[in-house]
Amino acid sequence: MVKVQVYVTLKEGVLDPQGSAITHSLHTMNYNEVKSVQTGKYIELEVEKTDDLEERVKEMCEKLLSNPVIEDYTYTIGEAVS
Amino acid sequence: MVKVQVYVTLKEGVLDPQGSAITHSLHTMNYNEVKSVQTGKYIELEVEKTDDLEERVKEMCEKLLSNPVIEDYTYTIGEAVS
Amino acid sequence: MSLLLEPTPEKIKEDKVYQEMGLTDEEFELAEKILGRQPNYTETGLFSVMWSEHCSYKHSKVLLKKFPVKGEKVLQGPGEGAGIIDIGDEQAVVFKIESHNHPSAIEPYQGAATGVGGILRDVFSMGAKPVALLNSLRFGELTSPRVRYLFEEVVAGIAGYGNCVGVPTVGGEVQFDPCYEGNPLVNAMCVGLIDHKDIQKGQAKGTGNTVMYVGASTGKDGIHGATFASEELSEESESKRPSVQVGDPFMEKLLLEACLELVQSDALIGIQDMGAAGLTSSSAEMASKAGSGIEMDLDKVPQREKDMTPYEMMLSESQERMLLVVEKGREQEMKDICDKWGLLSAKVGHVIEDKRLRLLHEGNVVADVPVDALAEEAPVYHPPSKEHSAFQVNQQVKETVFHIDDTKQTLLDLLKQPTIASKEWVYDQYDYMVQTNTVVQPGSDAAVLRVRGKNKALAMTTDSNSRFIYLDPEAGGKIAVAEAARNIVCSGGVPLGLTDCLNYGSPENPEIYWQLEKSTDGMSAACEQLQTPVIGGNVSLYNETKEGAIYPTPVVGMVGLIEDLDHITTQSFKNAEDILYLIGETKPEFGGSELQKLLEGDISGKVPEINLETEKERQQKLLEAIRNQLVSSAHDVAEGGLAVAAAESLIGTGLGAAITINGDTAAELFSETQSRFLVSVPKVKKEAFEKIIPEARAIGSVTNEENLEIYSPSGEIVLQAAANELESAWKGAIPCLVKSKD
Amino acid sequence: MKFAVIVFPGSNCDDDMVYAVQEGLQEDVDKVWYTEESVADYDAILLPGGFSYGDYLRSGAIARFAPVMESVIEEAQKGKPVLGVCNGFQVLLEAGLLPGAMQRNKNLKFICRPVELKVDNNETGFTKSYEKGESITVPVAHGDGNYYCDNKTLQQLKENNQIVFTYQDDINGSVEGIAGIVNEKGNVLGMMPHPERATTSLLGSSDGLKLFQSILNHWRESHVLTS
Ligand SMILES: Nc1ncnc2c1ncn2[C@@H]1O[C@H](COP(=O)(O)OP(=O)(O)O)[C@@H](O)[C@H]1O
Ligand SMILES: [Mg+2]
Repeated sequence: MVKVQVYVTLKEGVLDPQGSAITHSLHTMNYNEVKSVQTGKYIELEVEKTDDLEERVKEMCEKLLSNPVIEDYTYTIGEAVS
Repeated sequence: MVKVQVYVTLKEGVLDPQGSAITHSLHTMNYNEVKSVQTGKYIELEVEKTDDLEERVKEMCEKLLSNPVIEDYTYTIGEAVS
Repeated sequence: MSLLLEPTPEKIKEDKVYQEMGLTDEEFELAEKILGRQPNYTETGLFSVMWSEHCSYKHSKVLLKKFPVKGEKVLQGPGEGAGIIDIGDEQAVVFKIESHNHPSAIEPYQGAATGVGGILRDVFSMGAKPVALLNSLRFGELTSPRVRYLFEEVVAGIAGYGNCVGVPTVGGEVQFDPCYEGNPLVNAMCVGLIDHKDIQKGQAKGTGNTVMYVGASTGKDGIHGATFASEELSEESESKRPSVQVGDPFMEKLLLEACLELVQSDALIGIQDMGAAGLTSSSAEMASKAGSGIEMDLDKVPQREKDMTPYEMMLSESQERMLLVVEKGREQEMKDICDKWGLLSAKVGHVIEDKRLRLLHEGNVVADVPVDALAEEAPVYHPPSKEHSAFQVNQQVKETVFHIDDTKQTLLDLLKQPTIASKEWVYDQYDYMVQTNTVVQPGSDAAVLRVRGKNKALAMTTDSNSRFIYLDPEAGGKIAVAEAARNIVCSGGVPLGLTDCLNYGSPENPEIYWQLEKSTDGMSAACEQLQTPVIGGNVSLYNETKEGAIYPTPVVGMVGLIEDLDHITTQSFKNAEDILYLIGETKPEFGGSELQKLLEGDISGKVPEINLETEKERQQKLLEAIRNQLVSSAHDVAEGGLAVAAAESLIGTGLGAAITINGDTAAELFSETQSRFLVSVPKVKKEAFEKIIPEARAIGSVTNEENLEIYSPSGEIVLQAAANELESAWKGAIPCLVKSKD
Repeated sequence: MKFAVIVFPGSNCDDDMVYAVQEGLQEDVDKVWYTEESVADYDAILLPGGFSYGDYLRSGAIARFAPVMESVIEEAQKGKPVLGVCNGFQVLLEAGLLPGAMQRNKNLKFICRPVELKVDNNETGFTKSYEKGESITVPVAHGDGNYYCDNKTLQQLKENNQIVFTYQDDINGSVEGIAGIVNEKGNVLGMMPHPERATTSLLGSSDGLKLFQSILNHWRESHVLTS
């Protein structure tokens, strides 16, 4: 088994209303040192190791895990676990 | 400025309906090598560097960015950037 | 593109840069003539968006002029954000429908969400409180995974936006046909309530008055969205696509509340939302309508991104923004309200006497264009028109005679057709109750909302049967309006007027232009006859892919007034032993019907006839009977014919029906002959009812047994089905299709 | 009796709550803006439904830090009746006035429909006008109504009789079908279904009205006793 971590973030220029709301809230809580907040998704997969692992992870990211119209993704493929 | 990356995931034992839905979809798309999926949030902060940076980041995570009843968090504090 | 990289005026002409923005050679020449010089990059952008089909209606203006737009109660016809109709008590109803087809094809969730946002702003910029949302959706067949994705995401987007803003989504329609496969339709309608005294206009009056910007900051999203919406969808559009606009319903809610407070102040002179072509269209239109001009300093525009050029700021379609004109010296009053709601506001310019749109940036004049040229003087086209080849072919097709062996199975199959099947899966996701006025929830002919504090209510619906319109645009156009009015009447309302969204293929194709012409002729005739003026609408052309154009789909959004809460009627049966009446005789008319589609896999032939006088008379009489409280339930007979109408009326009531038919089985059960109603009437009201509608034919009664029984005149069973069987076919169809993955 | 309806940016059932008190009870009610510092002058505090702060991050997470909440928490601790409906419930959870947390509905979709509830506890100041075990129809409208708590908390809820309403059918995946709970003292009620939407049969049900009547009756009783 391999642990795959996928990070999905909004493409540059795409509005992130959630990020703005969090920034605003942190400011009212006096965390004024925070200049900006970007929100995204974090997805952790447990995958059986195959030869074309990376290729298939990419495919999953493009087809399902991210929405290529507004989102970018990155991933890391971890060490094999148990 | 420092980039802080926060990952919020569900506590162990808390059901993740979204994760199950993604697993299911991946299986119907024939990615049967995927055994399980956990979803979470990824939050990126741009923060002015202060001495008590880490402490304050922890606070923000505990007070606002995660809900300790169901969520765990981890963070990484990046290199200072421009 | 940074300012330094923008092509020079010479380059724009030489390299025909304007063509990429959607201007033709002739249009560019006209712009040069208007300016008396060569337009720079920003100015070329202004012309291109304002002269896009989406903003200028250059291919449809001539046709729109034919719609009847006047009526005793019309307070505002086409020309403002939304139309307004008087409903008495110094109150009025405000409504409008708009398309968001192209954005939804690319990014269905955000496309649909921002469509809802846009139509809400059209209504609250008139000063009205939005009280209801409706929609009209068209997709390909749910058997395709891409279509299922579009369907699920569009519905989620509508829900996500409307629910958050707190305006109930109370009705709409969804149909499925292969012609929408690559080009779904997403039309959103908003209905608002207003006191006469609060009615606002989008006008920039009074030289020296201040132009204020309120709401979200301007980003690079949606640049050239209006132009994009004015072209066919192709593989290229993927790459040309403007960066997608993401909706922020929370911001919209704040903007809505702030606007409702702003309009209470007499410091506010004019207000308009920044919709398609954003800052450009709002400023040019407000000035043009007022016979004035506007000068804006773009450095003052709140910007989300660094180094935005004038071109980008003017063409951005960032959502949740409004432009105000405010009495000079009273800007602070406006700002205070915006501050309270946590909204950005900025003085960005002022009204000038010169009828020009003049833009400053970093101290330079970067555009100086006559406002009328942008707003009013777009070229108007009279494209060639040619009868659609399918029309004559279909007129010649012989009526098929259908012989149905298993009537029950046919009925169940019809109930499972996604177009007929229950849309609960959809409206379960919409908050249709917030504001606590929804008396008739989604699922009946029209949604009904009480007017709080008064003994009256509003009925509303969206309708269109594009199969009929494809086969016969003129008759189909009449049917679309008539059916909307039937739905209003069945719920106890007088139709007040309508808004329409004209969804078609490319008008540059003469056969499609012909469809536009004929169907709007049909609609106009029906509007005249039924006294439902058109108070506004929207045109969406170029709905085609390389597989071809969509069926012509003019969607009708109609609102009616129910004068007494006691008149509210639904389609559901109420009491056992009520007498069932069918109003209107039935003929074997199957062209474009659900039965034909089911059995033959396609549509063809002549559509059901429609006689508008008969239509009007029956609607009036039915309404009279309802107002005299003689009717327990009323339902128009539409897709799937009488059998489907009866099934829909009994499902979920714990009651059943026993009906005797008289004539050809297929026709009696499934024909889609127009202007018919299925009505249930308490026994004691029989005489009074028959006096008002003598031609109504008693066909049976509501029963206590939970099943549908249909008999021949000789008493033989023609069809028998248990209510729960009907219900599970009807309710299960869409959830089942959505879940199936292949 | 004087009610406060707290208005956060993004609340959208605030007016409905006001109408429920005005039309349903004919009692006084004010909308109290989220920046206000005190709600001490009110006899009961209502947190309405909606999407405070767009429900961004987590429902109720940001609203919980609104200035007015300090006073709400204080009054709650003093024993004043506090009712949170839908988003209001989520705010109470985030604020720690009630145990547990909300997750997305198990079908991941927003659901809006009238549902059948069971009144499990009719001994609170919010439910005295109901019968124990009574079945009532009240609408829900939420995307995040899937109530979660760990086993220990669940045991406590049961032992203290804190579960007030349960769904008759599992609509959203909530632990044990929980639709509404009170705090240990019984003066803070959070519930996902909207009683304010069920105050007249014209809109389909008037079963929610008894909840407001209970609050009023309870207040009158204690008021008579103390004065
Ligand atoms: N199909 C139509 N029927 C009647 N009026 C229409 C139609 N399409 C557009 N209009 C009217 O033309 C005016 C301009 O429309 P539009 O540009 O869509 O308005 P907006 O700027 O609010 O989007 C509006 O008043 C609208 O009601
Ligand atoms: Mg109907």
